[in-house]
Amino acid sequence: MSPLLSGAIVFALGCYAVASILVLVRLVRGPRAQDRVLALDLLYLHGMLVMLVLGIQYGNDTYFEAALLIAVFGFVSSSAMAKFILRGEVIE
Amino acid sequence: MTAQVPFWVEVVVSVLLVLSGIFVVISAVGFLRLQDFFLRMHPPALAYTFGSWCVTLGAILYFSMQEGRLQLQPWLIIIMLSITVPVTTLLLARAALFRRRIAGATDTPPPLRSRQPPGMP
Amino acid sequence: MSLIVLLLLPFLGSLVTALLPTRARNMLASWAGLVSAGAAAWVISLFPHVRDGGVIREEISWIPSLGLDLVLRVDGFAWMFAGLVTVLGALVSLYSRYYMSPEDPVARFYASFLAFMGAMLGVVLSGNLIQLVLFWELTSLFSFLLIGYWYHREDARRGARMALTITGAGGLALLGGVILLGQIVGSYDLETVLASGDLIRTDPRYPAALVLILLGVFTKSAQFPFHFWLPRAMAAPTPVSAYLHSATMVKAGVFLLARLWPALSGTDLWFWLVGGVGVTTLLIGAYVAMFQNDLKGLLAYSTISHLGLITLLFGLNSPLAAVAGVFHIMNHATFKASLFMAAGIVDHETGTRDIRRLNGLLRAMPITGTLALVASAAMAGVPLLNGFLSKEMFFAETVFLKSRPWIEIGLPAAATLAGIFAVVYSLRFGYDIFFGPPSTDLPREPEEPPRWMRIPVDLLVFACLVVGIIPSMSIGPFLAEAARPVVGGVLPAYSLAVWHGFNAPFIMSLVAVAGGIVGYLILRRYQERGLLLATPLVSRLNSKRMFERTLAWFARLSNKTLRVVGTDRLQPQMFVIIAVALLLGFLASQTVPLVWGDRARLPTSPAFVLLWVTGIVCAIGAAAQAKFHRLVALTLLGGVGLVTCLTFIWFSAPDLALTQLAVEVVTTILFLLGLRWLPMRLETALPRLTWRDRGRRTRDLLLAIGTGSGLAALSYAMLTRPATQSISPFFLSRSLPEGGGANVVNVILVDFRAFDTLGEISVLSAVALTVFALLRRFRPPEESIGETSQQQALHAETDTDLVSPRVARDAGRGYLMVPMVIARMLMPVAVIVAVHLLLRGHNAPGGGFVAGLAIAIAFLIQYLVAGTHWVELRTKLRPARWISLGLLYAAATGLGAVVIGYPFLTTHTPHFTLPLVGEVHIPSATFFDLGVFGVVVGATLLILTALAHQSTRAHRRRTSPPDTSESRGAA
Amino acid sequence: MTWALPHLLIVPVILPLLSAVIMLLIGSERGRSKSIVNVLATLAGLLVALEILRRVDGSGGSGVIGVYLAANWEAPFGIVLVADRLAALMLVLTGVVSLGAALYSMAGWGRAGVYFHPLFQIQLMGLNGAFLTGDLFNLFVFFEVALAASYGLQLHGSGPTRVRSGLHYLAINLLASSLFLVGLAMIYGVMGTLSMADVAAKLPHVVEADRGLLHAGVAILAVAFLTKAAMWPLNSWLVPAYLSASAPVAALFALMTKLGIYTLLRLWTLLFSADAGPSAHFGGPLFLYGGLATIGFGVLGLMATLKLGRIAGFSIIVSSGTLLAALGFGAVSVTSAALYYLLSSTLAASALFLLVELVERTRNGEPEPLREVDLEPGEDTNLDDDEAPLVGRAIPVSLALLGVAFIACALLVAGLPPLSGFIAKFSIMAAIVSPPGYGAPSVPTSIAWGLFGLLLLSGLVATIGMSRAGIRHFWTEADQPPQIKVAEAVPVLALIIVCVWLTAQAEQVMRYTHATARSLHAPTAYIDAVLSTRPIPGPTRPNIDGGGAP
Amino acid sequence: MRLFAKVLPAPLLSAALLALWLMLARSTSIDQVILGLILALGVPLLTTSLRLNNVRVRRPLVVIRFILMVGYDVLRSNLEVARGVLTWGWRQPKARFVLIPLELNDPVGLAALSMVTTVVPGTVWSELARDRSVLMLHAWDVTDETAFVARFKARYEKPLREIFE
Amino acid sequence: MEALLALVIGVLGGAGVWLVLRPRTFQVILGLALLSYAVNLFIFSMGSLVIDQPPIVKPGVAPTLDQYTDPMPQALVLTAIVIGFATTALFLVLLLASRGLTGTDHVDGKEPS
Ligand code: NA
Ligand code: NA
Repeated sequence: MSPLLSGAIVFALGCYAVASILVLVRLVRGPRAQDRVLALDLLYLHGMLVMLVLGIQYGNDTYFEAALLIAVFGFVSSSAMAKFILRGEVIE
Repeated sequence: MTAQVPFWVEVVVSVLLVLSGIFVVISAVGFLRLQDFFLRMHPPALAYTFGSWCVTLGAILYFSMQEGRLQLQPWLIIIMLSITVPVTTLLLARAALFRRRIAGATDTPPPLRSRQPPGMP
Repeated sequence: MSLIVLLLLPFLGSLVTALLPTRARNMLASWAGLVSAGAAAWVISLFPHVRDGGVIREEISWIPSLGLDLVLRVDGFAWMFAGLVTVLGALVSLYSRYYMSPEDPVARFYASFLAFMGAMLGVVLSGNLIQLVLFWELTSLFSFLLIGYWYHREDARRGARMALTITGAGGLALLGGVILLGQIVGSYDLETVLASGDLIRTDPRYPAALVLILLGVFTKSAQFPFHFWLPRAMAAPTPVSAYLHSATMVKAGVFLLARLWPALSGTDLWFWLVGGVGVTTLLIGAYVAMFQNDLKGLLAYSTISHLGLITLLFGLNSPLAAVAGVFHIMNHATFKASLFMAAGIVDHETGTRDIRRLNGLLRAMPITGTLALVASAAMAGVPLLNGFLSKEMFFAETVFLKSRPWIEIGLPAAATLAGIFAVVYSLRFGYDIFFGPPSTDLPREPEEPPRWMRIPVDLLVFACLVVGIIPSMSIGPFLAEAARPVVGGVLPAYSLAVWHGFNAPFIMSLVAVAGGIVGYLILRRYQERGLLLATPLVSRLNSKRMFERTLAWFARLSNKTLRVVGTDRLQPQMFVIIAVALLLGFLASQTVPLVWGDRARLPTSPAFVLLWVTGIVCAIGAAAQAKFHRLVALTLLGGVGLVTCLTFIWFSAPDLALTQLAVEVVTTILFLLGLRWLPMRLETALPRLTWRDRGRRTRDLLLAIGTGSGLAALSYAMLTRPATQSISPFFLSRSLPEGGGANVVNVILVDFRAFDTLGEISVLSAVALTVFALLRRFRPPEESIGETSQQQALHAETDTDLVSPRVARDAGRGYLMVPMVIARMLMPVAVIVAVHLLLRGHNAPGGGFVAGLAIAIAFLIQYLVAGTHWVELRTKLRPARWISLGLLYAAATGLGAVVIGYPFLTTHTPHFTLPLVGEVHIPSATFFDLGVFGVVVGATLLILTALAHQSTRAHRRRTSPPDTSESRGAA
Repeated sequence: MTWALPHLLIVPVILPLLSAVIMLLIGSERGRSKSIVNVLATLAGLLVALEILRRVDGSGGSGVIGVYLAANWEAPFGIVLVADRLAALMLVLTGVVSLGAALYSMAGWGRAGVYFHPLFQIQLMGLNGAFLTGDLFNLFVFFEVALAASYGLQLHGSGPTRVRSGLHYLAINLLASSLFLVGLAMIYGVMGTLSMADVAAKLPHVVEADRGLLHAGVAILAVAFLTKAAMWPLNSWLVPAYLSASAPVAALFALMTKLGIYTLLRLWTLLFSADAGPSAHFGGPLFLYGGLATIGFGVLGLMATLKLGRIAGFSIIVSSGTLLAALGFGAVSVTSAALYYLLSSTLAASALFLLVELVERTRNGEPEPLREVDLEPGEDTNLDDDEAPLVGRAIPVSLALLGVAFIACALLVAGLPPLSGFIAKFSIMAAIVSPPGYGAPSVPTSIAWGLFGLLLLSGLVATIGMSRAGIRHFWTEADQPPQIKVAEAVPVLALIIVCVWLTAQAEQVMRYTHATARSLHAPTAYIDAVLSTRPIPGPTRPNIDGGGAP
Repeated sequence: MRLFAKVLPAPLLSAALLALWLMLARSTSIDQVILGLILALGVPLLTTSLRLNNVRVRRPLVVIRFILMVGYDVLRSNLEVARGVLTWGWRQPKARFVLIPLELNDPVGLAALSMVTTVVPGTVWSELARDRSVLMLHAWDVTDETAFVARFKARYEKPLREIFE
Repeated sequence: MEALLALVIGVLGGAGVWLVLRPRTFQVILGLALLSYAVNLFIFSMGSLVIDQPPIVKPGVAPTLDQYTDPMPQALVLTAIVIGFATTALFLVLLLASRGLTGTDHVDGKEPS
């Protein structure tokens, strides 16, 4: 792997981490529950991106399983939270 | 099995990764600094779309070249993401509207009415 | 086998009695009498064998390794005691027949009585000290039942309990002492112990052993300061008193004193302890007895006094005194039993035992009166009666004792004083109730008792006379045989003559009688003036009351202490557990100084650091928000979970990452389902922090920081130390060739350590079943029973899109329409993904757990968007069935190996050749994983849907107004 | 070593699991058939346990150690089940107690909530598995199995009291489980293995720098076990949890503290025997002092309460303390006596828990006294009071039977003669004061005397407590005889009869416990048996090499 | 034909699932294809009650064109919103709620529309009237509301109606 | 990296302990959850930190701990995660039941006096 690609990988990972910190600020600050839920959803997305990039970095496709799992099921917790905010009840 | 990837591929993948990183940071910046919740709902889409598409594309390219045949599995990720993401955003937007209305916020439009009286065909 | 049968006879009799009709008193009394008389005859017939120091010994092996075998041993002394126990038992059986009321269901009485007799026989026949303790405690137990026979009476209950407590405690002390004795001697066998007197007395453990044994003796024989239970035990029916408190139970103490006399006596400690306690008891008992107004109370204190006398005799370290002690044991049993029976007759005939109310009874019951007078004279030590003889021997011993001067003077003086007291209380018993003008206000008109009721008294008083008049002809040989073993086989010279000349003891007797009469007259004078009605000097010192108080005080103190050293609150318990773990962990880690290892560190990745900054902030935020902002805390917890998951994947643990992710999702839904039923906590509704709260928080914070630091230090030490040894290379090398899978983690789970996994799915099942069971009885908090505030806010709007799937017929309307389309689109996809994870698990990340969770999540999404009603209308999930089939499947896979002769859960990888496909390997571990999958699906769904059902249940419970708009809209 | 039935060792684990599954499949109704299945499965379990015991004891002497390689992987790599005398003894004890509880629950006890019987069987599975396993993590798993089922059983029937104490019970056990995992992880980290025998074999050769870490791990692990074994001050949870549980469950729970004791006994004798080099007898003083403190705590509890259920709970604490202290001596004679004591006290506590329910039924509707402690009596009642007639009361047969059973339990719990409780206490006391060189402990005499005294004291206090409670429950105005079903009376009596048997056969039992103790304190045979057992060659494992640690 | 409908109730779905399986398996070997076929046939049958039924997709050409168009829109809007975020200090977009009257009534079509609005930055699906007659969007930058509505309907609603109705 | 992970374990454990000692049931359950994260990471950390060497055996790679991370702690953590999930669920339901039956969310089922 060329230094270019490894540099790009480090850059991308760094970006995701920085973005996560920014999102974390929102997660902690709120102000409302919907902000926090959205922030959590974004964190999950960042996590998924990290996994994908790691997959490229190590040329190992096992990382994709986890990323896929986030893509398919990651929305469930934030959706449930959103529904909870909206209805006060997750399963009616 | 793992062949050396041509340099041009690495360049393309690198560009995609950098772009993804930049867009993700922009989306996070927007999400953090915008004032209103509905405004804040827009920037995350950058990460959901461009941010993840770039990486996925990079991965497809990289692995396909590496293994010498089309590797579409990463593609599944963006398909699944596009299918599932609306659920959260839709519910969140609805919840935000609801809570604002309950709180009596003035900048929030009133609930939508059906055109026909409810229940009529 | 004769002795064992003799010993068992009363117990068997007791058993039979318990089975007899409860009110058949003639049958019961005859049976008890027959048993005890039979036993008595048996015992008496053994006399030839014990004559001239003969010993009968029988052994039954029981626990030889502990030195505890059943040894029945009859020598002269034991024979004498066994005779007392059985003969008096027979007499009391007869007496009880008439004493107990016809309405009394006496089966219980006779059963306890016979059992007690058996226990007492066991004590006296024991040839093994532990066995002796065993029967000793049994006498405590059965006496408890006898004293508490009339348990409807408060005094009986308390008296019984006190007796049990004191004598039981003494028995435990005795056990301790006997064990020590056994350790000193190397055996518990009585003969060995008796032969090892010198060894024992020189052993450093002798004082401890002696004190413990004496505690047993003194409590049982009601010696000061443990005497107080005896008067209290007078709440027992009088036959019981006549038996227990004259001849048997209380005599067990002095029996032991005599029994161990050769082994333990002869030291100063013995003299001071036994003699001191004896003389104190002698005086106090006699003194208090003088002032008793209750007939039985008087007899009780006089018994205490006489027991003190016997104890004193054994304490004098003189063989002659010991012989006198043995003699007085016999004499006291005779006259005291008859006195108790007489008192019982009086009570029975008059309805009262109050000496002050009873007067001139001799006229109404001349024969009983005469008998009682003779017996009380024996008690007072009047010549020509048996009591005189032993008392004379006692006086002689006090006089001839060689000791310090003050003792040589003091002891005879004390003895004489006690003699005076004895005369006084004997006069109170005899003269006070039988002479003077007859009482007129008695509850019943007195008359002579039934003839058979009096017979036991007749016999006993006759014995007093015979022994008193012709001692050497009547009791002489028996006394000799009884006393011989006590003094170690060689009897001292003594003479049983009535008249020994005008010597010091006789003068003391005269002084006692004269002084007693004078004392009695003075006391009578005072009492007629209404003075000295209660015991002077010591009436304030009510030891039985003190006992009760002490017990209550102890109970209260224990309760208070318990509240300090224990708690029923959770927080201190958690604190203590963590603190102890921290402390012990710290101490143990200091065995050698904790140092960091020198393994090459991984270079730090900035991105990873930043990710964990996120994680740490989330964790601390969650900790801070958990009290008032639960949803916020939950969101933050989700952040921690995500970062944990990323850590797993970062450090080469894809399986963990997958499982953690799936668990995160399910846990979040679970928490949200729970939050529905947790009413809001309002931050303002709480009082301000007190200093105590602050202190507690500081303390908790310190512990938290300490624990965190400890964990961090330990993990850092572990992370940096070079790995020296591990079994893991085995797994890596065998996984593929022998386990049939490339994913080592999965092969460990389903093959190498499949047994763990089987246990784990059992845990999951058990928890799911528990949750389900608990929720069946769930009662939501008042505040949460109604609709949520969000739902209530909607009632004004009829045209809202926020329809509840609970009431909507078509869930695909309103705001959930799009989510539902997506959810339903996802369903088959989820199934495919799950199958993929399951099948690939053996070779790549995945496996039954995560696959099961994926399916469960897919179902949960359906519940989420469409509501319980809609989903369950369309599918029958039956999670419990999933669980049971999953377990069955996993177990059956394991048993499959057993069928073909391999250990449980051995995996096989059959190879098939299929057309088109070619060779196929299917490790049986995959089937096991399928079982895991089933359990995970079932358990997850059972837990979450059971919780979700609470909503529908709550709504069903209250009659909700029908949603008219919706019903129209769906038409 | 010949095992006619090669799979016998797995049966105590699999049989309950399959029975649970069958009961789950039977469905939610048909409580009767489920309780019959429950009893039959438990009975079968007992028979199997007895058979294992018979085989393990073998021809006497050194005994036979049965080793079963679950999944056919040899130690230290796979999980082995090991049946030595101790494990067999615990299996039999579990079988007896659980059979009692199962019989008792036939009287409709399963109806108070759902899934009683399956959870009961899963609890048995957990207990049996924990007694049999030779692997540390597997031990954790079976602890969790037993605990998971115990949560359900403890909460069986629900209600505020159960839920409140259940919450505490759960929270504390979750915490303890966390400690368990931390300790376990450290042991694995240092030793690189989880097989107990392998750990024991490698322990003397641990790198010196790692010994501190290992000890820290073991200490943390010990806290988890000590919490479960109810050592003071980690035991406040016990009485409320057991008190609130339904009778058969409480009876079964009498085994749960013994599981903690068993684990300590097993691990400490195995790992920290005299051969363990610098780690020999590690932690012994902790058990000694902790045990003494625990007995003291139990004594306080016995003294402070009138409530029979609490008495039963505190008697369990006393027995835990006694066992812990005995464990601390680390001597064959003491351990042997302690094992006998363990049998007797567990059976007694179970019988008592079963009995408590029946006895308290006689006081139906009567309010509890305001104060827990008994107060002093009023002014001396005149002995000659005419109001209370001098005529005894007839005791109904059922009450009389309960009374006899109660007395037996009281004797057992207090260690009074003539039942096994006495023998047990006597043998412990005799062992701890036995002169040095007589198989004697190397414990300071003051401690031995302290234990000696505490044992006597605890007996006294138990006598006081039991008599107080007995008087309160039996010597009282019984309006009507208690309604007792045969299914409830039989197990109580049966457990007592087992104690009577223990008394009569004490020599035989003690021969067994002595052999057990001797092999526990010389663990080489155990280690060798585990590490030398080879798997059965099969298609995937054609050639089994010499094995052993890499 | 009825048998065909029974065995293969949702051919489109089955095809998609087969594709999904092969992508997940990263293999087109014969055994994976067979397994994929079994699953693709079996899973729709298994999940009948909980999956979408009666989805009909017409005019595949429109579908492809629509996807490409959306893709283009996504890229364009990404840049637009990114610029908006970065230049927030100087120029703030005119964000507002927009009401869009809808003719599209098919649930799947509406779901597709919601996906489009989500993936295209600058539009947030906020509320749909209960009778699906009006949709409220939150739009990132709208200067001319009528034009925005017209463009939205033309670009997204119309093709979707063609595909799903 | 090692120091970071140790720090993380410490912080999670500390936060968990803090919460576990709090009086409200919800705090306790969150505490137990945090504690189980900490414990899982702790177990995980016994196997040393290795990047890109998941224990999935590849042909031609020596099956040693130099080439693969230690699979054993992972297997243990996996079991611990599942058991942790189950017990968390139980605790949650129990705290709900307690809240319903006692009317308070205090861990002792009654407000402190
Ligand atoms: Na008088
Ligand atoms: Na959008």
